[in-house]
Amino acid sequence: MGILQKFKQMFSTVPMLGWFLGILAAVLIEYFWGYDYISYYLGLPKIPVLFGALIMLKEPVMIPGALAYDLIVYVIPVLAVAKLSSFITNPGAALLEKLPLWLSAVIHLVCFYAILHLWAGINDYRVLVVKLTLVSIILTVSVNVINGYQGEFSCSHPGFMALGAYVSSILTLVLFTNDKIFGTALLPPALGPYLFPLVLVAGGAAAAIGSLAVAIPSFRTRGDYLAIISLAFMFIVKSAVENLNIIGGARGMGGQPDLAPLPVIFFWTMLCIWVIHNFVTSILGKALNTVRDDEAAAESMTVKTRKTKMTAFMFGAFWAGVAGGLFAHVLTYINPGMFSINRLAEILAMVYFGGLNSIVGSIVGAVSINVLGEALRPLELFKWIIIPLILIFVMIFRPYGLISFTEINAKKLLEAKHKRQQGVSP
Amino acid sequence: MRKIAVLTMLAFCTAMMFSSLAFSARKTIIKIGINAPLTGDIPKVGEGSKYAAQMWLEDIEKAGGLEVGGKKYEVELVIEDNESKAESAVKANTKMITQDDVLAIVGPQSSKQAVPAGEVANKYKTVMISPWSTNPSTTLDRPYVFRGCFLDPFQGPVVANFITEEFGFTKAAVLYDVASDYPKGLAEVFKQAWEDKHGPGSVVAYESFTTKDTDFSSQLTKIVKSGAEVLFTPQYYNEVPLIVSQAKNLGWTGPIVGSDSWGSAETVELCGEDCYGLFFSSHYAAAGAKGATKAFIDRYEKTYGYIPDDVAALTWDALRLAQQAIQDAGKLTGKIEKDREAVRDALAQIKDFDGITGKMTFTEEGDPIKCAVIVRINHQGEYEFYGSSCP
Amino acid sequence: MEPLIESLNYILQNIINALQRGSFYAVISIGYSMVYGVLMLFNFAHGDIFMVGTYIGFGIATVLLATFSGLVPPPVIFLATVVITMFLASWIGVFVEVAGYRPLRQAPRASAAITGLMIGIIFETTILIMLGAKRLSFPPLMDTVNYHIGGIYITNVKAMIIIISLLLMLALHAFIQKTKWGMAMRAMSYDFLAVPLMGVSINIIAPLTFAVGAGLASVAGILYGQAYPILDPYMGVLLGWKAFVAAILGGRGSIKGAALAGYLLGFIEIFVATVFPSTLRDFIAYSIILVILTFRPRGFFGMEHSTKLRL
Amino acid sequence: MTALLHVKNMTHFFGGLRAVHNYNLNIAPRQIFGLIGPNGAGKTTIFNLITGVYTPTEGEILLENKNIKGLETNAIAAMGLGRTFQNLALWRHMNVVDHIRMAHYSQLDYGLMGAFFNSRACRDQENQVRENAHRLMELFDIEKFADDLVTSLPYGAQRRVEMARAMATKPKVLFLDEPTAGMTPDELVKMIRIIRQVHQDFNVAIFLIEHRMKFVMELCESIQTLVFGEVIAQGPPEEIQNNPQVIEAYLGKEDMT
Repeated sequence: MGILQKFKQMFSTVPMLGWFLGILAAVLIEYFWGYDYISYYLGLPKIPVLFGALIMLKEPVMIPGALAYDLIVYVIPVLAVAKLSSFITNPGAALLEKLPLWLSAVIHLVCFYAILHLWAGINDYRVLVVKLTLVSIILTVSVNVINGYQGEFSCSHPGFMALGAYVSSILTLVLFTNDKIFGTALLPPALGPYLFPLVLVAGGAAAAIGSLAVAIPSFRTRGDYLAIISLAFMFIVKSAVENLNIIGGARGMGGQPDLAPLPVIFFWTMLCIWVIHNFVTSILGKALNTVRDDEAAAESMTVKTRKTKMTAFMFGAFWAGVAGGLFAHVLTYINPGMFSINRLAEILAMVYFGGLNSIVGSIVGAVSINVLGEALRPLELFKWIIIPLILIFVMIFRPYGLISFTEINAKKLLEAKHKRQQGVSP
Repeated sequence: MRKIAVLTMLAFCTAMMFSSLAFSARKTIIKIGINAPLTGDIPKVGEGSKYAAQMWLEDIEKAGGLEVGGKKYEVELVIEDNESKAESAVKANTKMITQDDVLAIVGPQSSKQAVPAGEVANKYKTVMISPWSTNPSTTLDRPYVFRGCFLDPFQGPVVANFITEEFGFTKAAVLYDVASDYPKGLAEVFKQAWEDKHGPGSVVAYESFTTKDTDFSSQLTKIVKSGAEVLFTPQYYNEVPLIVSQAKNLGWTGPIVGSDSWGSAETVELCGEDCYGLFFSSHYAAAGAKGATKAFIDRYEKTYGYIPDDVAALTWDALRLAQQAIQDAGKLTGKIEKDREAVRDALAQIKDFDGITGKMTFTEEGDPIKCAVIVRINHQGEYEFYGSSCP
Repeated sequence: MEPLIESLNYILQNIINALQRGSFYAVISIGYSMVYGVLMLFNFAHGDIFMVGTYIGFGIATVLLATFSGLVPPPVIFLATVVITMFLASWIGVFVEVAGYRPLRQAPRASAAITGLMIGIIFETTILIMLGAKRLSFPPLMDTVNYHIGGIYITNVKAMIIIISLLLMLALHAFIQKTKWGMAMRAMSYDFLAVPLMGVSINIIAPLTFAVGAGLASVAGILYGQAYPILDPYMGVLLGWKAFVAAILGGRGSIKGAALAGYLLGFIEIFVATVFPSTLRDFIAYSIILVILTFRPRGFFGMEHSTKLRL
Repeated sequence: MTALLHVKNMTHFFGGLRAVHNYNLNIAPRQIFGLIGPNGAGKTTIFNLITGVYTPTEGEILLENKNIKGLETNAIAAMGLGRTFQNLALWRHMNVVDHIRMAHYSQLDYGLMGAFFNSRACRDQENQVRENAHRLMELFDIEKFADDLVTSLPYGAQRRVEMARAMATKPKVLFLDEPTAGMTPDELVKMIRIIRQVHQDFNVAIFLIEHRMKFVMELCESIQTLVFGEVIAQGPPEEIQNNPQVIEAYLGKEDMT
């Protein structure tokens, strides 16, 4: 405890910018020396892709090597650079503080993306994992709107996702590719990247419209009954898609153009987080909480509960649709089986693991479940014992999830941390 | 602070020391990726692929490595679980190609994973051989993707022809899983082929269910009522016994015919006597096999305790194809991109490859031209060769 | 006259089919419904408890058949299998309650639901690790005899399934109505707090409820093994979700409702596939459920109360 | 007398059961009006009928001469009918300041898009609401709890949060459902003071249900007595206090605090 406390105190003067600089240093070290020198001398076959987790589980003899790699490439540079550079990053952060918050946040995000891009770019497998994780973040945050903020138990998200995925796939296939089923491209494929946002929005809108099938009964139906309505909705969407041979039915639909590179997905993820954050911290969004905690009181306090419920569903479904669209264009293949019970279990796990009523929690949940899922891959079957066990422990010790009822405070996150604050904040 | 520094240094040194044990200079190792469904809906398929691959590796190791261009190389298998999910198969392929630097990939088995995974393999210009995927789009327009089996559009007519010639029936019923890609595709092809032969409406009942269903009584009642003479059901080994016994209990007396998905030893084990005397089309017939095929079957049975499924045999063939292609490539440069391309070219050139599931030559698309076998389940519960049909 | 009789037979045949299918849904969803009624929990592990119960039944049946076959008449073996399996399986239920749900009694219900889901996955994986990927075939506990009565086919197994399910439900009904434990359960489904006042601890009632539910599920598993004799570790997943639908459709804590909804689900599935093209079965079946709930938002026997997730 | 809130011949049935019969009410601006009656007399039902939780079977309800019968509760509330609840109806997972902010819901018009993209209108209005919320919290002496979860507050403070929340909706008539239930004498005195202050500062009429006679007698200008859904007496406190019917039906049975 003592060491931890000391440790924490030591680094309490490092602003976000400092951490970025530290990570940047680590990534640069990996980029330039990772393959040729460090991993070579440590006897590793290659740069360990997910901090060495895969290789450690597969070949225990590599454990020290992989750990040493992590230490040399990540831990030491990050800590050292972050700490040592604080004399320059703190004034830097102070300078940024003078700018409007949004500008400062955008600058930070751009820095963050640049580092992420560099890190992921070392290996395409990393890129794929990062892409799917970002899509999961959108999905998880959007579920949290309904299951966390609004407190329903909705099981329909795979259905919403499927709607978004199929609608956006059909659009891109019709518009930008020469497809067997839909004929030649209607628009020059070069336009694809520019119109892709519209395609995603269309996918989201389709999901939002579909969500009315769940939202409208929700005026009358409460809690548990809504859970089965939404479950029925999911099965209906799946069955409908299976029966539509024009879009491939059970065979699935492939050949989507590769319109979702990392920057695009990153942009949409940040947009999603920003919009949902705005919404849930505004009074209109807080109305969701009032409906959850006491609907009668909400009504008496002038809250339009029907509109609120409808908004929550359509809003959550919209982002699930966007996530579905991105998902389809990352994998460039979808089939109805992807949007079924398994997906539902995965989504629920991410949301409840991360934390209800919290965007930060959802991000944590999505990232941890995705990374765990990948990192434990070498364990094969045992992975499916370890992940559930972790989840059960989290549920027992933190019933609302790891980080619940917490919102992002951008200002506090980005501010400069001067030495004199040390005494004030423990 | 000092304590931490000292600790860090110590940890670092120990790590260096330990890892020197594992240390070996980067030498060229031939890595073959196996993308198999070890968990998920069809773990048995994954197990078969894994076992076949391990047997293959054993052979190579016994020979002291794989000889390419006069030099022996160590061979390593990278077995990845795709959880029977498409996105997992894509991840597994990406990982094997970009992280593990595999030279070629064998798998995934089911089309719903092979189609998206093939896209990845093709993008990274890495040879992928799917042993079991019969969906045409797996290899379509993908020069780097091959398969080890025939396609649905070939198998459907084979079955239709066989039934017509063997029994002389004109009215058929089909029962298939609408949510699963393989049965659905094959059911459609069969229906088409049957109606081409016997005129529209000759498929008198075309019934479906959904994956994981176990009760087919309403569909079978419909089929019995429709007056069909034969029932075609391209289902997997876990559904066939249920379909057969329920059909019998509902008064079905005609023959039931299946497809290559029946070709698991478990079909008959689970089904018992109900299945004796039924026919299905397949890649190979285990009972009465000769030569290399028999050797493979015997060895597999000895090691793992059961007769290999067709998946195992096809995986074996796919691995041997990959091996052949690597050897044909002449020499390995150690530059993985170049070697992959050489392997691809060599694989496309292979003519009349003598596999245990038949002779194979690849078409432009990377599909083998090979014969289908009609198998009869005899009264000892063995899969007996009954006839064959070649394109 | 001929076609009329024929179509009448056709309908009757499908009613029998639906009764068999519905019996499973009913028995399984009753177990689900009991937990739901007493503890207000979604027991998402129930489908997998059913699966484990079936595997236990498989083990017991195999052992008993190997040792006593020929020595004892088949009905005795059958009965012994049922009794032993029920006993063992109910401990699985108790285990799930104690390990997974008890620590979460004060937590939001959704969290408990997730725990259940995870316990289910652990069960599936454990079975897969222990028994391998091989599917198992449930040994027949009696010889199938197929009766052909005026155009209708019915096997003795089918008849037995329908009858035993009904008997089980009646027995359960008596248990709930007549015994002290049953009454405590009923009381608890009215009011969570009333039971401690009656001098019965929730820490006894809750595991008991799980035990009864698991016992029922395991009997359903044995019957299931007779009707659909192929076991795989994931067999409980879909059934579990369908039981979830039936239990809630039936109304909170209503055994009658759950049974009725179970049969209804069986009938919907069978008859939709009979009347419409069977490819559309799920689509139509779930649309019917959606419509039912839109117009009857409290299920069949649901009590007037507004339950929200206790967040 | 021009009534602010006017209820005429309101009757309501629950199933076949008549809960309220021929109920009439006139509340003038700035009037404090009391409703007393034994348990189960239908007092809260009357509140719920007027505030739109239930729609009365018969009768009419006018607020400032506009019909509000049959409107949704939130619309009625937005028109100027604020209320508190008998058993606190606070939002368990929300802190105090958010409670007060939430009650400004109907006064916002920046729209959903404004909320999503944090438009200028949204920021301006939200800031204004925040200011107003702090003013209200100061007034009700709950400023120090601003960032605490309501469930962690002492009981009296929770009551005050509810009052402040109701006031944030800018009501013309404030309905108080047993505002002193479960309070200690200290808190009670504080409550009386707060109600007086609210009455003065906000210019509202107040309609309250109460059990504690002393409290009603002290505050109200006019009182109705309800028994089995029917008004048996109406008038100023002294009159009610001495009405034999009231004494028999109400005071005789319930013990008076």
